[in-house]
Amino acid sequence: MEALALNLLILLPLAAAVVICLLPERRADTAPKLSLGVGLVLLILALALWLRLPAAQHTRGPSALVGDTDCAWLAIGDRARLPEGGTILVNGVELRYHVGLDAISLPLVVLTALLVPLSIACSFTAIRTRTREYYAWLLALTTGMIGVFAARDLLLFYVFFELTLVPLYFLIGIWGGPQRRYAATKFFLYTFVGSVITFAGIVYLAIRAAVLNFDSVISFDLNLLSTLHGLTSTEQAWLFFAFFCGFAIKVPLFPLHTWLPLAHTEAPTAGSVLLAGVLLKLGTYGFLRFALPMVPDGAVHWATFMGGLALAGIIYGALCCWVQRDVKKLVAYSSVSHLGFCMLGMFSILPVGLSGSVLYMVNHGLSTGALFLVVGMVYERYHTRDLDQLGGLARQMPILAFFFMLFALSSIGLPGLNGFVSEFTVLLAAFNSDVLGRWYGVLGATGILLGAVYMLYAVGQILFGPLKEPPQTPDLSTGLKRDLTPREIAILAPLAVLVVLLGVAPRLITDTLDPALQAQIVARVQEATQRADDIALRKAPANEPTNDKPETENVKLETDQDRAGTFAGSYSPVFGFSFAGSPAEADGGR
Amino acid sequence: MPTLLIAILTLGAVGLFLALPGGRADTRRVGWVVLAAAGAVLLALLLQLVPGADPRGLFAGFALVAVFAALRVITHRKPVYSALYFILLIFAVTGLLVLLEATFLSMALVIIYAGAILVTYVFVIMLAQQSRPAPYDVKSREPVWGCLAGFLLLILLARQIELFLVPAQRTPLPAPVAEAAGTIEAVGVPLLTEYVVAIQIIGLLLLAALVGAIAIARRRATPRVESEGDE
Amino acid sequence: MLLPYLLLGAILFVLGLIGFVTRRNLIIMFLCTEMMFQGIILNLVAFGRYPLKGAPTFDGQVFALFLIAVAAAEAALALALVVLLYRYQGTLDANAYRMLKDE
Amino acid sequence: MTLLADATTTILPLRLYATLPLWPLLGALLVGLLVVLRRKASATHWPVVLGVAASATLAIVLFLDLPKSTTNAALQEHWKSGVSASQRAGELYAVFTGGASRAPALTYTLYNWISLGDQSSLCNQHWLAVNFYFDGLTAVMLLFVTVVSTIIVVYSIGYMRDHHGQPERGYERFFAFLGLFVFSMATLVLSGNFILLYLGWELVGLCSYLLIGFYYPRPAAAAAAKKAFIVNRIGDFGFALGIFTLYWFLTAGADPLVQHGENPLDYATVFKYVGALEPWQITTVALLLMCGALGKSAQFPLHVWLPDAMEGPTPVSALIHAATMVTAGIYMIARCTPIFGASPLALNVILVLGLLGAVLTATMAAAQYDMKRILAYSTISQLAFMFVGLGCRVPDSAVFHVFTHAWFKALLFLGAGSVMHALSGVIDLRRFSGLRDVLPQTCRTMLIGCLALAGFPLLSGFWSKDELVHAAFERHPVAGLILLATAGLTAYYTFRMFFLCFHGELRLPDDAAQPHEAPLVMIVPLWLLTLGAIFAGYLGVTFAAGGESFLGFIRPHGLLHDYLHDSTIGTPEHGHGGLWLMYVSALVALGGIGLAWARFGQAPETDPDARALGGLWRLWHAKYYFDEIYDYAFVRPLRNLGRVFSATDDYGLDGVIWLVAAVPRSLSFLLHFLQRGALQGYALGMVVGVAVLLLLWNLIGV
Repeated sequence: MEALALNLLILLPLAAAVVICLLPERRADTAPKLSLGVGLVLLILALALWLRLPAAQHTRGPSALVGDTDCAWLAIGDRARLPEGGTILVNGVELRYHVGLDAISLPLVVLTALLVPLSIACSFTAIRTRTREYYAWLLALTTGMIGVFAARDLLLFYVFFELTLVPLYFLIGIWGGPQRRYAATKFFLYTFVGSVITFAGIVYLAIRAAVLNFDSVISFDLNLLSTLHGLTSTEQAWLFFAFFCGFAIKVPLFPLHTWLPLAHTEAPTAGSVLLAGVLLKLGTYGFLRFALPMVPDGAVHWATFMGGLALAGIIYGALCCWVQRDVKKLVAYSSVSHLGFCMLGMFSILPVGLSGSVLYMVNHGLSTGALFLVVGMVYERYHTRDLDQLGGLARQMPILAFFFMLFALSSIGLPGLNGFVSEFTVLLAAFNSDVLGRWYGVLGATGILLGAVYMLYAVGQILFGPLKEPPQTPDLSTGLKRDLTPREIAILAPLAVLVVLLGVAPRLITDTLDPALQAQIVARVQEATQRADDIALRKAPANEPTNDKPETENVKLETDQDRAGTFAGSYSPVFGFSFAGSPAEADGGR
Repeated sequence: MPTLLIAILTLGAVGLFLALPGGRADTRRVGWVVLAAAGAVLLALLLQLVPGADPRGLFAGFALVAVFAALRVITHRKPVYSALYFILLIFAVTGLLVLLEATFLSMALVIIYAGAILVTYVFVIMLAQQSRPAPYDVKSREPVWGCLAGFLLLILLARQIELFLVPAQRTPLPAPVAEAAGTIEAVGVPLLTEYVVAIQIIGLLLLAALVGAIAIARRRATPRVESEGDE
Repeated sequence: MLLPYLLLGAILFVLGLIGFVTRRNLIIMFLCTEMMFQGIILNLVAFGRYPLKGAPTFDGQVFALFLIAVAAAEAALALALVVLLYRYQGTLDANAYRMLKDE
Repeated sequence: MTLLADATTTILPLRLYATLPLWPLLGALLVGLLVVLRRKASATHWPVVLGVAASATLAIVLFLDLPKSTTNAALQEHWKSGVSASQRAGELYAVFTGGASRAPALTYTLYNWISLGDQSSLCNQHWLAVNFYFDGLTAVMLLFVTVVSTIIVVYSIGYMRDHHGQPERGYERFFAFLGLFVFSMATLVLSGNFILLYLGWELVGLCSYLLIGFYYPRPAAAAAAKKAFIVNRIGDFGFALGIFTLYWFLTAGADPLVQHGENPLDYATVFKYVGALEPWQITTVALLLMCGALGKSAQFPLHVWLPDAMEGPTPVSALIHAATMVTAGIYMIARCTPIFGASPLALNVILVLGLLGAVLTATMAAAQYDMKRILAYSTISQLAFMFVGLGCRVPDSAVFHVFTHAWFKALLFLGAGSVMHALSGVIDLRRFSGLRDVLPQTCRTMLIGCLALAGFPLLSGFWSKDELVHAAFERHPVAGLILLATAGLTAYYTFRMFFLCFHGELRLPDDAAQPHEAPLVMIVPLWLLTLGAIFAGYLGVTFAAGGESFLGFIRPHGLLHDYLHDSTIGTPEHGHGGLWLMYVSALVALGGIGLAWARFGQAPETDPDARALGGLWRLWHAKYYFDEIYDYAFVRPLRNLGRVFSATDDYGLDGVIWLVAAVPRSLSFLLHFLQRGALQGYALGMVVGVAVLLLLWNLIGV
């Protein structure tokens, strides 16, 4: 059942996207409702999986997977017949469709499943052209986002990771602001170039893993790669760099962030919400899930550098915020600052920092996503986001003012709201970290000061002061009211509730998260820290073949020399691709 | 041999250049003479290479017809004739396929190509028929570069084929194929077992092409309408 | 035995190529692509009949069959396009269709 | 009821007292609900009034119910004796860990809030909990916080209406924020660990922001609100670092001080282990924590926000910026006596900052015309007195002064509010005078408030201030003299304000329609506070006939000091030998009042001081140009840095990206000439390409 739910979670939006594309012209107005329905179904599914998590952890250990699905997807290479029938890959590359959610990815999936219906609902009045396409892209994006978090196979992760680019490219490029083409292209190229390098790193890592494990089949399995031993420290440093290229751009870390403000400014509200709420987390999640456990020595080696970049991002982003006139750009820069915190916590290499970092991802998704929603609602009415043209809206729109204030306060880490818990733990970790150290904590803490400065500047400009409205506004022609409509309140209310709830009860997440982090990541990186500490005494760690593949003949990998004379060589095709059907058949009795 | 081959092919290139539509009628005639000379020498060369007595003459004949038909297809100024020469080419190739003991395939070729595809072509040509030869049929486009590049490619291909067949030449002739060679059964069994997925895909492709062709042809062409920009 | 067929195939292929490049009539151009297919079909079947190693196989013929199918698909689409284009501008001159150019 | 009985627990369950902060919050939420249900505004104060009153009731009961924990006399000795700080710290540590000698403070844990790291391994299980801590300090703080708040909330019912009794716009919002504020302050005071303290700390900052910005359409109010929050955050920054440092020192290393199962930031844990830290560590922590206190208590150099905060409605000024919120800094330092007491350096810094602040702000107060601003500066000055007390190791006296100050300062603010209410919002002393006949009740209550502030004998301010001055003298004569002089100045400026307002001829601003005495709902709270201003001081003194006593019947050190004994552990006994000082300071106060009478008794229209003091007066009037200095020294540079960064982003970083992109772009520019749109041209190119590849293959001979 869990597996079914998870696969539905991944594939249902894609199917819905296709259906919406095929809707006839005269039924086009059902597209928003249909996609909202799908979004709500996703939310229910995600929550159901979330509820199953504690039980799963209880019975199957801290890194238990909910909705584990593992089947062969693509296998390229030589196959051998098994005596009992069926074939097995003995030499080549194996890509699996392996999905499952553990305590680290599940909060993010729930976050995604929450933000998707909200961003669908917020587009009802904002999107008036090419609606079917719009919702189809939005749902396709959803598949990508959930798939990324659910993937347990590195290549599958990469596929979903790239899959998120295309829908967002169109969402920005078609329904964006005046500079949308440029913004979309910049966003696409920027992130794509980085992730290509990451892809090279992934492939290298997988090949090396096969060699180190004496395995002739190249596998991208997450568990396999996360428990790999024997990579040299130079390799790890380079591999970390490869991961860095893709993920740091996505996060985005200072100085690679320049695509973000533009993309946010030009994107439609829903695009901004999902971009800030979920897509930026792909980068941080990538670091946490892959860079840390797969190349722990590399991560430790680069930790101070990463911490430095994170700090630079915190301060730089915050100061940039302060002088923005476009409120959306301001919130975008605040994301740069906030994700700096997230990275700072992660590279403190302390349990509390890692836990805070994941919490930060969720919290940032909630509060910044909500801020973008609020800004979008203001924009829909006033057709401007210029801080100098707006003012005193609190009197016009008290409900909006309430929500805006709440989310702004959450964003600047007011205790009692969600932002505080993660910010505090992250800074505490940075401060206490042996890898980073005091000054990282001190400088990072200036972020809480600067955060208040810019956020209150924005709040003050928009909500306070004498009333300022651009001429001929608010534009209520689309059926909006002066203050928020019930639909808009319904969009913001769940976020508001969560903002408070996670502020007073962060253990809703951390109780399951902490053991999972400990089992999967903390242990790995702390080993590496130890190694870095007694580098003089370092011995090559023992090779522990941890994969449980059946021991068929260990065929030597085909080398370049063997491939040299293919034209004159064997005529029979070496690579026959097979579309493997059922997992049992392809696994060959695993 | 290589120099000879290069010389022949260069000659062929010059001939073809002259024979392509565009020049005056007499230069085209000169071109044909040159082409014929080159073809003759090449044929002699090829025949030298074909061992055994029996298929030699047949091969030579079919090859000659094929090359001649091909040349006419690309040099003729009237599209209808080009299409008709193409049918000739098909028949020549069919003959060659029979020589290669691919009887089923040869029949399939005739039926599909000559029977279906070319008929379509002829229809379309009729549809776009103009009273006088169109200017674009009379004058060819960059014949120098085309011929040069094409024959350069041909020379290189020939050299490559030769290079890689040299060791193969020493091997004895392959055993004659089985009785059922080239029959429907011989081709059909692998087609429906080993290549079953591929054939499904091909079927899908054909279907898609069909749908696409209908979709394209149904569209009402509105001349020179700028695509809708939302900038 | 293989060589003459391969050479002949190459000649047909290249002639088709030259035709494609030099002739301006769209229909002739597509006809030339069909000619290139003929060269390749010949090539494939010859390889199947006289493999470099081992006994003759039918793989070449099967591939040729696929090729024919592809050619048919291509012809259908191409001719539909040609008809459309002819309706669009009243000419079959390839030089008249330069929409691929960067403005 | 156990009034300091020798019991180990309270009679009523702690669970009940732990709900104390929740009632006002509940009230605030109810107001929100009423707003959602679109009830009429005029009755929306009830939930908050009841909630705050419930809190106040609980606080009074708690004050009566709190058991007396056994105090270790040995500790007193350590503090009084002249042993070095580190030695003392070590012994303190021994005393704390010795266990039995000190009754454990009562703690009630609600739930575990934030996990600190690895919960799966057994050796390292730490939480940040939501727990409450009940001791004498808490009880005293809660007592005045909730009671004064209740009075002010009641007063607001009358104040937040216009002349026709119609509620002002935002009436509901105001009461909701007040409820939220009392909740925050009570949480701050009740919290049992530093994180919950920080929560209250920030939440009162938030409420202050919201309430100062209550009249948000006024740009000045919006700016003041922002300023208050941000200046507070500067202090909080230091405070947070202090907490981090504390956590680091307590948990760092292979063998951390904090043991398994102990929550590292609980007061109980911290105070247990703080003695084992190195002196430099304690000093670091103390100085960083002090930053927080500077911000929250508006002490020099972070005092700039408080005067601006007077943009809020007057009850807010009374509640937040006089009686309660600004006392949080004093409370925190008093609470952390085990930390601060072990760091002489930190104490000295506090002392010096306190002295500086007291003098600076008192002089500023003497040159203002805005009644509320005068009171605001006076608040800062009085808080600085308390800082001096904290720096002189008499936290109990500081808290005593906090206690008395709350009553009379709230009274003064509410009195000023009454004046404002009568004059339709005019508060500039130059525009009116002689109001004593128009506002008789206000005038009388204000007079008592002013006397209390000035340190008139037998009123509450006298007792507490005198203790502080005495402690300063004991510490160093210069400090004592400075404080004494400031006390005189306080009396002077207080009565300058009083005379300018109530004496002289009746003058009214043109736009004030019909000045009238406030309604009963405002007058009664004024009189209640007046009672407090008179009698609150007697909780801190003992009646003792004859002998060494002031005027023959009163001796310092009373019930309140007993209460604070355990929390501010190690405070020396005092009151002995300071009697002469009481007479001196009484004289000084009278002198200040007399001087004010001489110069302002007739409420002259032009300020005699301005002429007499010239440039110095202008400097005072301009608040020593602190705002301008800060603006030029910090705000503008930072904002310009932001501009530079933003420009860097647009041109620098993006420029680099642009340069990278320029390579393929220029290449493609060159290549685009090849793109002529002719299909056959492309095909030809392909042919040539394949040919070249083949040629290469041939030549290289792969």
